Amino acid sequence: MQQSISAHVSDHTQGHEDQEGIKLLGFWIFLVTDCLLFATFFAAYAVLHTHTNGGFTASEFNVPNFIIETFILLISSFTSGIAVLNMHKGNKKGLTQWLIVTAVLGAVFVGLEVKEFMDMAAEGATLSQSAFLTSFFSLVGAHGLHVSFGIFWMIGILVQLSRRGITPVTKRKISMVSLYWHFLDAVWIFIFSVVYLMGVM
Amino acid sequence: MVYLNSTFYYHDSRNSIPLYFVKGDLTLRKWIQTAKLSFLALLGMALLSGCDKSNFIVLNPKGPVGQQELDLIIISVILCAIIILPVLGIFVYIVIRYRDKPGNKAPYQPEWADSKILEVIWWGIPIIIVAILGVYTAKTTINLTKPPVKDVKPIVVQVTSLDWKWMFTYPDKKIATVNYAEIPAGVPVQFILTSDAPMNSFWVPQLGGQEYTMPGMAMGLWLQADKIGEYFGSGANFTGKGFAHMQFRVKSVTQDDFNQWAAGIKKNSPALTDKGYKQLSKPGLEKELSFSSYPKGLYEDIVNKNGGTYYDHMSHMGDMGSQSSMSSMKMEDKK
Amino acid sequence: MQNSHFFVTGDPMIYGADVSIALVSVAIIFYLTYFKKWGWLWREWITTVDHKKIGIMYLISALLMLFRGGVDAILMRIQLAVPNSHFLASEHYNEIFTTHGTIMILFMAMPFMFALFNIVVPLQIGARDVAYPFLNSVSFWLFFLGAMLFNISFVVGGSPNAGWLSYPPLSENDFSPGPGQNFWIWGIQISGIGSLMTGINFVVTILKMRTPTMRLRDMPLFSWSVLSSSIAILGVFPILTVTLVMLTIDRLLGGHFFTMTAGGNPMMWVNLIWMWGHPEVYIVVLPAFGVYSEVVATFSRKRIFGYSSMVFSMIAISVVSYYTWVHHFFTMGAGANVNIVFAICTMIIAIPTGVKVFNWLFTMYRGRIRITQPMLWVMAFVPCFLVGGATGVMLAAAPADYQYHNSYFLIAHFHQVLIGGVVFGYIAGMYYWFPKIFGFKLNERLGKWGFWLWQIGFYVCFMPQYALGFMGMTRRIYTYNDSMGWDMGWAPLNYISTIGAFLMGIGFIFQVWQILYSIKHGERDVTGDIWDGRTLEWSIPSPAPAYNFAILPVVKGRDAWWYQKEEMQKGNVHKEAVKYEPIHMPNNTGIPFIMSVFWFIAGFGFTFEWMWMGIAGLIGVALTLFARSFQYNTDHYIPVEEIEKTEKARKNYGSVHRTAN
Amino acid sequence: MSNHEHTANMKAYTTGFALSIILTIIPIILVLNHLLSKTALVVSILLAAVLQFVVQLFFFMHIRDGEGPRYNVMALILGIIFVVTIVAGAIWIMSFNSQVQ
Ligand code: HEA
Ligand code: HEA
Ligand code: CUA
Ligand SMILES: [Cu+2]
Repeated sequence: MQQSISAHVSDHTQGHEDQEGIKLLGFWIFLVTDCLLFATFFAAYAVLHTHTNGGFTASEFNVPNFIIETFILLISSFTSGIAVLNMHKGNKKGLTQWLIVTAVLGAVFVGLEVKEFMDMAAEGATLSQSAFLTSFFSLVGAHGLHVSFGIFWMIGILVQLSRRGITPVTKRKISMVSLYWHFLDAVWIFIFSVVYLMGVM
Repeated sequence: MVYLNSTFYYHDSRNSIPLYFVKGDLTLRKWIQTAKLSFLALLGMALLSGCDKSNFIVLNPKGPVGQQELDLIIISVILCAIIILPVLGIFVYIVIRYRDKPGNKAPYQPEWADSKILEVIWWGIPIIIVAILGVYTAKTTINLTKPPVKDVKPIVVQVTSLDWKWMFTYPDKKIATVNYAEIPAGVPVQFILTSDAPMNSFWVPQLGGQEYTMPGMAMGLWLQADKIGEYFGSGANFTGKGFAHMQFRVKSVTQDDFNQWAAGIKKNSPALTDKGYKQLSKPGLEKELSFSSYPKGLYEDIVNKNGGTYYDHMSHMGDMGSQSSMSSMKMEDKK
Repeated sequence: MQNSHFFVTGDPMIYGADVSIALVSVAIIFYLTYFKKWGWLWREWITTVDHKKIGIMYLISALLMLFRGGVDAILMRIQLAVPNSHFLASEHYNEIFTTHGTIMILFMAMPFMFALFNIVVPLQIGARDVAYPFLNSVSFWLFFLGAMLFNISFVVGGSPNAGWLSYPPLSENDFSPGPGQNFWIWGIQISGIGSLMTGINFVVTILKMRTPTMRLRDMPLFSWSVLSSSIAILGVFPILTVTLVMLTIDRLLGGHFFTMTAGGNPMMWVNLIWMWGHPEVYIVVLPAFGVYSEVVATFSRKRIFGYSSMVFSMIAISVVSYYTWVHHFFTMGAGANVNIVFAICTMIIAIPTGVKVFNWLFTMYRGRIRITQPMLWVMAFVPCFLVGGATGVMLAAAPADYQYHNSYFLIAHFHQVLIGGVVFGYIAGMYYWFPKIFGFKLNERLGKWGFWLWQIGFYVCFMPQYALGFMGMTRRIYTYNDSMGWDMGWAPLNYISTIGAFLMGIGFIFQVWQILYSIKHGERDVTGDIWDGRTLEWSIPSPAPAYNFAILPVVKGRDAWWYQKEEMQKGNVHKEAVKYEPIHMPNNTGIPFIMSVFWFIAGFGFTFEWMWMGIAGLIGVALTLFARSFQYNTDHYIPVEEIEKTEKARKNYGSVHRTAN
Repeated sequence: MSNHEHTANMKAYTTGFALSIILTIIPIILVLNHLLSKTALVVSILLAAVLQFVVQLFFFMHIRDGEGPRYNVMALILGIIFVVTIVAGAIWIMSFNSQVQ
């Protein structure tokens, strides 16, 4: 009696199906640790943001640029959500298209950020100019690197999707990447608020 | 009290190595000699030096700050002992009583694994002890932020740790010393600490505990010697190659002697110039030095160039003569 | 970086090390080639994803690193034995205490801990594997190659010398140029990422992979300790990663996080590194607490006392340890209020820790204590940790700490908790689970020699250091002069301390001998339950089969195997024919190793500031990740016939799943 | 987890999207027009950010999905506590706003 129950339950836990759920939980925990990573950069920024060494200060940020960046990232978070909706509906074409839109928006975001950094550097506001700029470039750059990584990841998934279609594995991978994308959007909200808005305030 | 002789310090130019580091044969002799001695040490000398209370300089304070810290140390030892010793006793008892040997009559209750009463006891007692110790800790912490005595006007000594030496500047007297400091006995001394090198820690055990010397910051440390004497001081936070040689001497003398000493330095010693400071601040070792004057604003410049401008409270660096005590009061009011 | 400085020169000891490392490498390569073992090494070990084998590799690395760190310790103690000693020059001494501290904590205690995680947890919770076997292998190889990167600094480029937590600005380019400090950063960074992954892996393993009938509240305490330690890992290793990245940015890209110039703030480092560093010491001690709980219960033949408060106190320790980091810099003057809050939080840790001690004592109380090797180490732990913990509480009284800080009093405190708490615990764990891992027991007689030498050596070495602290001796000084040595009384005590270090060293040699001797002569474990154990790992053969459990065990409460045995004795167990099913297992893979080698290459490149090499390494890492993501054949099934064959080979094992009511 | 009940649907996404746009625009307007005192401004910016974070969690990341023990929620709560500790702790300690000893 006991025996058969245990055999049944065990198949459920150790079988393929739940393996994907386990991976998703692990990824979620990873995201939480990633939060702490950003928190540490934030802490450094909070402590060092007045240490400007007589150079570039937070009030000089390019306002239109960061506002546009913010909206682009917000929209891309939305489009990645739509992609997931399509995935649940089993619509591979919609899924692919919306993923591409998301990745492109992400690329535009990164492009704008690179432009912002280059403009600042051209004015002499480089990473080695002051502690403030070191902490600024590190915090915002860490986010930018995350976004760039996300774009490559999406491309990889798109390739797999085209080869294999919507399977439990690709499904899990897409859920992960979209979770990751929303997470990066959430981090950006804080960068936008604490670094940029409070900076130009 | 500890007597310090001057062989402590390097003799000639900086970066040179004292004799006993070079001469191998000398060291070999010393090894043998020490080995012999140490056998004695094993038998008796450890005990002797152990009984020689004066060697335990932390436990033998010569001023109110060190005394308060010693009081706290004693309280904490007692509070810990109250619980640790009985637990050790119980442990020994249990191990002996419940050993698994044939014929052991002691009760055996393999399923007994819970007791509300016991749980309450062993959560409760440590909580009480921690609470008591916490209160004493808080009291002492706050006390030590204030001058040890209220009715005597404090003096200010600025301390700068360098690679690998200590510079003391006296804003009231406008004199400077290296690797030794004199202070008047019975007078609270506000040491104001900074560093023009990696951070160190300023520690004179018999006067009281240490505090970090940090680049760009000017932190206050109240100390006071009750009687005249000479005290061992050292850098306590690692700063690299020459760190092991960063001992200094603090000498407390009567107020008159102190004034005389300062006047003597003013008269007889060379001035510390900008160039001289630059030379002094280069990595290397230094013997004891005295200077009749130092560049105006030297200390403030040191703090500011290392980032002091970013900390508003750091503007009170003691170079305000008699005002210094007031400014430090003000700092306290602020918080 | 000039090439002339590539190889460390100038010191006979280093040449000696160069030569012996070269000789050992040649010998290993010769052995592997001559006996045609390369393929075996690759197939059985390097590409393995079996948690038991990964655990063994962790264990071997940890013992090697204990040796390396121990040699460092002996060298330091020789240097300090007498005043004015010039056995080691200042720079060399500084390198040695830095590598000693770093290696002992990050490359000895951590892998020792992960060895026990890997070996024990799946067996204890009735699982066939960890949640992410692939990631587990990545973690190991990251740790291993990170540790190797750190260790080669001894012969190539020079070792770090700014202390085990490398405070800036000393550790910045201005004061520590060159590769030494970079080795420290990258060695820790790479292995630290591995540790973070292990943390995630074991949290999920414990939450999700338990045999379905095991509720959390039935889980053995060692597994609970792993859970609480892993949670702490998740909470603090990201901080370490970022803090190291910041120092890298300063050193490699000219940033100013912690520099003296351009507004950098070295104090921020102190703050951040201890946010990781303090919980880190509890991360390593919590699993040791878990070991004590298992060993005490087994060898007292009694249920663990106060199970729920044991669990609660571990979780409390892992969370409260997040709020004590400032006690490492009370003397930084962050303010009376800051010091008071953190002093009290620190003392609060003593409360749950004390509760654990009392519960261990009352587990023994009215039990029947068998003094076996693991139990010996547990009994040595109790007094040692009590005293070390009490001196910790003394340190926590902030104003008193102004007098202890950075003195030998502190050195004595942390060795007492690190050795008495962590090392004793892991050694006890090693002795306890050794038969389970290898199928034989370690020789008792040699073990006793090792034990007593360690015990006597420990107290002879570290008790005098408390006194030295009261005499004003500060840490990290490579020498002291005659005046300090004789007039101030430092020399005799230092000499005694050195004798103690040698005794511990000899004790360690006995333990190595013990292991080698027991491989041939050790008592074989034929039952799988050599200690009369209580938990599931003792219900399967030693060593455990690849799939651990042919059928997932059914658990009805704590100490499942103990009660199962009782039932069997009462004759309540009816052997039924069991029907096996194919078991799903992950495939071996070389990707973790290859990826870690790329990390090594990247770390090495950045260490020497050869950007091309660093970036090439990182690209390699990305490519292997990508390759993995396209790998779909990652697992296989063990067919029923094979399971039947294996299970038939075991004769008299009882097995939990055979319960029938 | 993803295989069970889903709160993901077009309506939820659109609502979430609209909310986050609004919560972004409000602080922008407040800042660019200098509408509030400094403290009030900081508080409202942070408030908007936190609200938007909550919106992301519920409307986009589907924190409520799944069955059984909500380990993901627990992890998140612990994570938030740690994040607050790191940032607030660092700011508090590093402010050095008083003289000690
Ligand atoms: C495994 C490692 C480990 C463990 C478990 C501990 C445990 C503790 N440590 Fe220790 N500590 C270190 C490793 C560890 N430490 C290291 C490595 C350093 C120095 C790093 C460096 O600078 O390089 C250090 C430094 C250190 C400092 C900094 C000192 C300084 O730099 O000046 C302090 C200060 O508060 C401290 C306190 C404590 C306390 C209160 C505990 C408590 O957890 C102890 C609790 C246990 C008990 C108290 C015993 C049992 C309890 C009872 C029987 C109950 C009742 C008892 C009482 C109420 C007293 N430790
Ligand atoms: C788990 C951690 C751990 C462990 C196990 C140890 C173990 C030992 N430690 Fe260590 N120690 C630290 C962690 C640890 N230490 C840390 C973190 C620091 C701070 C570093 C810093 O300041 O940055 C430190 C610092 C430190 C110092 C202070 C240095 C200084 O500040 O100047 C000293 C000095 O006595 C010391 C001694 C020892 C000794 C004698 C042992 C012994 O227990 C070692 C025993 C083991 C062996 C000896 C291994 C076997 C060796 C052999 C077989 C070789 C041949 C043997 C013979 C010739 C006899 N340690
Ligand atoms: Cu640290 Cu000021
Ligand atoms: Cu600590």
